[in-house]
Amino acid sequence: MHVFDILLVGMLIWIAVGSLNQNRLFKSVVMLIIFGLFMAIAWIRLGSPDVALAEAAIGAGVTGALMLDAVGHLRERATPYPLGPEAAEDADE
Amino acid sequence: MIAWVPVAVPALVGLITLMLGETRGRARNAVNLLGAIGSSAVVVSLVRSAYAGDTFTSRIPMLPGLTFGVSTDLLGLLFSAVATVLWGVTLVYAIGYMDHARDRARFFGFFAWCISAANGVALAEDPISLFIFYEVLSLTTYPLVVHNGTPEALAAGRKYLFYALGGGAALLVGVAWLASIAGPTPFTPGGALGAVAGRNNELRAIFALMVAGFGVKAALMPLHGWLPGAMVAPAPVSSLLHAVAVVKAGVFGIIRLVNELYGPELATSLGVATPLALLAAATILISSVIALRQDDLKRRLAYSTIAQLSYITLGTALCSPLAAAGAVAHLAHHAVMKITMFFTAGSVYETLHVKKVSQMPGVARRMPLTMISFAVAAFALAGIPPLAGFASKWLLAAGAAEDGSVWAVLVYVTSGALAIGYMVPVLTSALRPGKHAPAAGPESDPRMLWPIVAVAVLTVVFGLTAGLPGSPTHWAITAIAPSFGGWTP
Amino acid sequence: MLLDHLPALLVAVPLTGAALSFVAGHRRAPHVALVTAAAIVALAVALVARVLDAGPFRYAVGGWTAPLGIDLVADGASALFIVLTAIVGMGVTLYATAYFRTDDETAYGHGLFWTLWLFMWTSLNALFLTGDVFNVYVCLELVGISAVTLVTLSGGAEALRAGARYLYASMLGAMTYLLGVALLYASVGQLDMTILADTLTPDVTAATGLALMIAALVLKTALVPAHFWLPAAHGSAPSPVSAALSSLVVKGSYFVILRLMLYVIPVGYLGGTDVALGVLGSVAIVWGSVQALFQTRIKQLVAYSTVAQVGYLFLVFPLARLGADAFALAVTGVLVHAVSHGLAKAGLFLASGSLMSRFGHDRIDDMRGAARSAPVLTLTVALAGITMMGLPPSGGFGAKWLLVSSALAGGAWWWAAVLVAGGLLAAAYMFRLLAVLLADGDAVLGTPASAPRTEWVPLALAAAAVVLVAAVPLITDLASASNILIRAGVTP
Amino acid sequence: MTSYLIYVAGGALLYALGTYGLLARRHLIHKVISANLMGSGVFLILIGLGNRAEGGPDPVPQAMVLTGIVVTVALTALGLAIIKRYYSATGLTNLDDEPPAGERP
Amino acid sequence: MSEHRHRTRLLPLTAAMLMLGVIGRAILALPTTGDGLAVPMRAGAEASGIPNVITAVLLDFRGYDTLLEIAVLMLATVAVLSLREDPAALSRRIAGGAGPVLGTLTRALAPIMLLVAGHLVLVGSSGPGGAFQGGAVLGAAGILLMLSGYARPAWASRRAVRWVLAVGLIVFIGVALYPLLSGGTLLQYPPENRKDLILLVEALLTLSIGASLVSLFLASASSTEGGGRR
Repeated sequence: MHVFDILLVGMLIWIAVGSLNQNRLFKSVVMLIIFGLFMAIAWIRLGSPDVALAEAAIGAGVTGALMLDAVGHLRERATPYPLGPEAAEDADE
Repeated sequence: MIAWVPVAVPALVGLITLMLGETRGRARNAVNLLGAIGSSAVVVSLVRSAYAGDTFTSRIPMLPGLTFGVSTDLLGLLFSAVATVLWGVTLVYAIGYMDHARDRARFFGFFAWCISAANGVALAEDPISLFIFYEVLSLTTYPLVVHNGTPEALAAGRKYLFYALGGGAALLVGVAWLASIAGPTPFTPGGALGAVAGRNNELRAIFALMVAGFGVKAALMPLHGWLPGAMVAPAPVSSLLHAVAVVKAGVFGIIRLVNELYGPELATSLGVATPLALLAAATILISSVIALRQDDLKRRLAYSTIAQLSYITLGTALCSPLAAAGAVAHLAHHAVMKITMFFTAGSVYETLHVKKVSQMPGVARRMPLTMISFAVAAFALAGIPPLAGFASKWLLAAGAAEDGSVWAVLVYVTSGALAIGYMVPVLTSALRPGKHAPAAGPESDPRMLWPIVAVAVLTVVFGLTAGLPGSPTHWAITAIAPSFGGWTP
Repeated sequence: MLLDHLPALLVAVPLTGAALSFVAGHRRAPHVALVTAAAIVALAVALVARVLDAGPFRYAVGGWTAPLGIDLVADGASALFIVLTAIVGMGVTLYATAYFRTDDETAYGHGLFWTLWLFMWTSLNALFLTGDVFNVYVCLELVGISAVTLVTLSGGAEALRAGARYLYASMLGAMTYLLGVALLYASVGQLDMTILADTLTPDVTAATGLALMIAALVLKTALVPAHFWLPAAHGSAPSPVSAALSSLVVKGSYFVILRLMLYVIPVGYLGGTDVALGVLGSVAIVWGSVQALFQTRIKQLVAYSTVAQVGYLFLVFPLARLGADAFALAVTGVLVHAVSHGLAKAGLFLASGSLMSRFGHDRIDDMRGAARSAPVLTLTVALAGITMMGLPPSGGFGAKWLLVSSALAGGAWWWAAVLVAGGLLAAAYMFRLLAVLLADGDAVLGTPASAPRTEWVPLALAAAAVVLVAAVPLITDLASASNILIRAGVTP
Repeated sequence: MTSYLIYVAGGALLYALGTYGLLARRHLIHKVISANLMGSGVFLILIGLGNRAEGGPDPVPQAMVLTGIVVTVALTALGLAIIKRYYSATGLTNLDDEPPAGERP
Repeated sequence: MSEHRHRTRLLPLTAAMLMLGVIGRAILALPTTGDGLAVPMRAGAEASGIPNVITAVLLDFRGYDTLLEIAVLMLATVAVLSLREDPAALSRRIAGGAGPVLGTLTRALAPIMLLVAGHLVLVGSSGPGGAFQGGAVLGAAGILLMLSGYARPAWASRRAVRWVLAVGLIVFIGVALYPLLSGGTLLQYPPENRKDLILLVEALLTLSIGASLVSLFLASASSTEGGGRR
C-alpha cells in the first residue's frame, strides 16, 4: 500500500511545483485547486475524513473561487514582471 | 518636605509660566519674581538652620534599592543660595533684555526649570539623585541654548547636547556601577565608601567616569568644546547658566565627588586626585592664553570662565582643607564676578550693538556705571584685594602652599597675571574715545542697569566681609571642615 | 464573582464590541468603541488589582483544565500588558474619533476602522492571557489580519504596498509558528505552557519546534534583521493605527517570546539563543537608530525608532542568565521599558499625525517653527523623546537603570554599554527632530477644528510615560507577581 | 505503520517549496499560492505525526488543522483583496517595482 | 540584471534547504509512536457522550479556539469589505449570469450540497462531520449559487446585511457567555444538557461558518465591469 501513498505524495509535490513554476496565473490557480482535491485524498488516507471534507470545501472550493476571482480581476496578466502603468493599461483591455 | 522647596518652587514657576502662554507678560513677570523672592527667603532660612546644625532630608522611593532625595547641608545650600538669589537678579535683567523678544513664555519657563534642576544638583543627597538632576539640567538648558532658532544656535545646541549627554552617559555608568558594588551611598563629609575601600581598580574607574561626566559641565579640557559655542544664547542665559547654574553644577559635582563621596583621603590614596589636579592646571593655563586672543567679548569671557572653573577643580583636587574651602568660596565669588561681566556684555550689545573688544572705544563714556561695574568684577577676577576674587584665591594659593604643591601656587599666580592680561584690554579699549557719545538720558534700560550694579556691589561686599560669619568664605570653610575631620583654620 | 471571570471578559467584551460596532454602522460605531474602551479600562484595572491582591490565577475555559482544555493565565506580566493596552487603546480611541471624522462614507475602509480596531484589541488581550501555544497561533492571526488591514486603511498605493509586505511577513511567521507547534506537540504531546515547562526534557524535536516558534515570533516582533516590513507598515498607516501598531502589536508577539524564553524553556535548552537574541537586539538598537537619524519623513523616523526600541526588549534574555539578582532586575526593567515605550511611542505617533495634518505634509525639514504655533505637540515630542532616550526623570530612565543595574550585577558591562550607547543614539535622532521644531520659522499652520481636543491625547500619553518613573514600584510588584519570577524563585 | 513518514516527508517538502516560492516568486498571487502550499505542508506534518498515536489518529492535530484551514482561507482572502486593490491603484502585481510617484495619500 | 535575479534566488533557495534540513532532522529524531493527548481526549469525549472526538475537541475542550476562529472569519470579511473601492458595485459581475454548463451543474449540485451539509451537522457528533465541515460545504454551495447567478444578493452596506454577517459571531459569544450566569466559566456547557447544547451550537455554527464563507467571497468578488481602476 505504500506505493499508493508514495504516488499520492509524489503527485502532490509535482502539482505544487507545477503551480509555482507556472507563469500563467490561471493555470497556477487551477493547479492549486487540483492540489486541494489531492490533499483531500491524502487526508482520507491519513484517517481524517473530517479534515478531508473541510479541505475539499474550503481548501479547494472557497480558496479556488477567491483565487479565480482575483485572477479575473488581474485579467490574467501572467507576465511576471509588468513594468508599470502601461502594463496596467493593457490589463484593462 | 521643606528641603524640596528650592527645587519645587522654580519647577512650579516654570510650569505656570509655560501654561500662561506668550501673551500674559505681566502675570508671567509677577509669578517669576514672586517665585524667586519666595524661594530665596526659604533658602536663607534653611541656611540659618544649617548654620545652627539643623539639616533637613527628604526622600522618595523610586526604584528598587534607589531613593531620590535631597538634603539641606551647608555645602549644598551655598550653591543653592547662589543659584536662587542670582535667579532673582537675573530675572529683573532678563525682563528688560527680552522686552521685545519672541517666545518669552518658553524662555522664562525653561529658565525657571533650569534653576530648579540646579538647586536639585546642589541639594541632592546621593550620587544617583545628583545624576538625575544633572541630566534634567542638561535637558532644560537645551531650549535656552537654541532659543534664537538660528542655524548657529541650533549648531551650538547640537554641540552642547553631544557633550552634555555624552557626559551624562559616563556619569550614569559610573553611578550605576557604584550602586551595584556599594549600594546606596549618601554624600558624607570625608567619604562614603568605607565599605568598599578595597576594590581600588573599580573605584578608580568609577572616579574617572564621574569626572568625565562632571567635567563636561565643569568645562574641564578637553571636554570644554561646547561652552564657547553656547554663548550664542541670549545674554541672561549666558550670564546665569554659563556663569552660575550649569557650569557650577559640574564643578559642584566634582566637589561632592572628591570631598563627600570618595573623601580627600581615599581620593589621595587611590592616586586619582593628582591627575585631576594636573588636568585642571593645564585647563587653567591653556584657556587663559586662549582668552587673551579673543576679540568677541562673550567668547573672551567664556574662556575666562573655563579657566576660573578649573581654579575650583584644582583647589578641590589638591585635597588640602584650605584649598578645598577656597574652591567652594570661589564657586560663589566667581558666580557674582562673572555674572556682572556677562550682564555687562549683554547690556552693551543690547544698547550699542557692540560685541567685540575692538569695537568698544567710547563705551565707557556712553555707559559709565555699567563699565565701572565691569571694572570692579574684572579686578576681582584678577585677584586684586580687597575684592571677592582675592579672598578665594588667597585660600586656594595658601592651600596649595600648605600642601607643598608649589607648582599649583605657580599656576594660580601665573593665571592671575593672565587674567589681568585678558581683562585690562577690555577696560582700556572701552576707555579710549570712540564713536559713542555720552548719553543724554539713562545709559541703558534701568531693568538691565541696576542688576549689574547690584551684583558688582555684591562682589565688593563678599570681598570685604570675607572673615565674617555668613560670608561665602566663612561659609565655605564651615562647610568643608567636616570633610577634613573637623579641621579649623 | 464577576472578578473570577476577568480573563474571559477581557476577551469577550471587546469581541462583542467589535461585532456590535460592525452592526451599528459607521456613524454610531465610534460610540460603541468608546463604551467598549471604557469597559476594558475598568476590567483591566480590576485585573491588576486582583493580581496584586491574590497573585496569578488560571481560568479554565469551558470548565476543562489543561491539558484537555485551554487555560487562560492572568499573572503580573499579562495584567501589566493588558493595562498598557487599555490605556493606549483608550487614547487611540479618543484620538481616532476626531481623526476618522469625515463626510466621505467610503473613506478609511468605509468607516470600518472601529470594527477592525476592536478586533485587534480583542486579539491583543487574548494573546496576553492565553496559556496555550496553539491558541497563541489563532490569536496571532487575529492580530495579524486586523493589523495588516488597518495599515491599508487609507487605500493609498504606499499603504497597500506596505500592507502586502506586512501580510507576507505575517503569513511566513504564522506558518513557521504552526510548524513549530507541530514539532513541539509531536515530541511532548502537550500544548499548555505550564505543563510544557514542567515536562520539557532535552530533545532535538522539541528544541527545533521551540526554536521555530521563537523565530516566527521574532519575525512578527520585527527584530533586526526581520524588521524589513515594519518601517513601511508603521510609517504609512493612519496615525492612530501607527500608534497602536508600534506601541502594542509588536509587544503582543514579544510577550509570547518572553513567556517562552523565560518561563517555558529551561536555561540552556536552546543553547546560545538567549545571547543571540541579545546580540540581535543590540544590532537593532544601533541599526534602527542610525536609520532613524537619516529619515526625512517624520513617521518613518518614528517607525525606525520602534525598530531600535524593540532591540532593548531582547536584551533581557542574555541578562536573565546572569544570576538571580540580574534576572529579577532584567525582567522588571524590560517590563518597565515595554510600558514606557508603549506610552511614549503612542504619544509620539499621534503627535506626528497631528503635526502632519497641521502642516499638510510629512517632511521633517519643512516643519521649522512648529514650537511656536504647536507648542503642545512640540512638548509631546520632547517628553516622548526624553523617555525614549532613557533620561531622567522618565519611565525610560527607570527601565534603563534597571537593565544597566542588571548587567552590572551580572558582571556583564558590555550590555550596559549597549544600553547607554542606545540612549545616546536615541538622543541623536530625537533631537534632530526637536531642533527643527524649535528652529526659527514662521510656519502658518492650519488648525483643524478638532485639533485642540485631540492634541491633549498624545501629550497625556507622553506625559504618562515620563511620570511612569513614579509607578516603577507598582510595576515591580506586578513583576514579582509574574509567573516568570515566581517560577524562577526570585524577587526584585 | 510507517506510511505516516511518507506524508510527513511530503509535508516538509511542501513547506520548503512554499518558503522558496514566498521568497522567490515576484507575482503577488504566486506568493499567496506559496503560502497556501506552506500551510498544506504544515498540516500534513501535523496530522502525519498525529498518526503515530495508537488506536487511531490523534484528534488534537486534526482539530488544529481544521482551525488552520479556516485561518488560511481568511489570510488568502485578505491577501487577494489587497492585491486587487494594489493593482487598481498602481497597475503593479509585485512589490519589487516602485509604485508610480504622486500616489501618496 | 541577471546577476541581481540570481542573487534574489539564492537566498530563498538557501532558506528552503535550511528549513528542509531542520525539519528533517527534527522528524527523524522522533520515536515512531507518540500518543499526544489522544488518550485523555478520547476518554473525555466518551464521558461527555460525544462519540466524534474531533467534534468534542473543537466545540467542547478547545471551544475557545473555535470562538476565536469564528472571529477570524468575521474579521477577514470585514477586512475584505474595508478594502473594496466601491461597495455599491459589489456582485454586479456575479449577478451577470452564468453559462449553461455552470447553471445546470449548480442546479444539480446545490440541493445535494445543502443536504450534505445538513447531514454532516447531524452526524457530526458521532461520525465524520460537524460544524466546520458542514459549514464549509454550505459555504461552497452558497458560493456556487452566487457564481451561477441564482442568488442575487441586494448588496449594500445596509444594516440588515451587516446583521447577517455578524450574527454568527454574536450568537456564539452569547452562547459562550451564557454559562457565566449560572456560575460556570466561559463556554462551559451545563453537564445535564451538554449534548443538546453542543448540537445547537453546532447548528448555529454551521450556518455561521457557511454565511461567513459566502460573505467572505461576496465581499471579495470583483466588480470588473466598469474596469477595476479608479
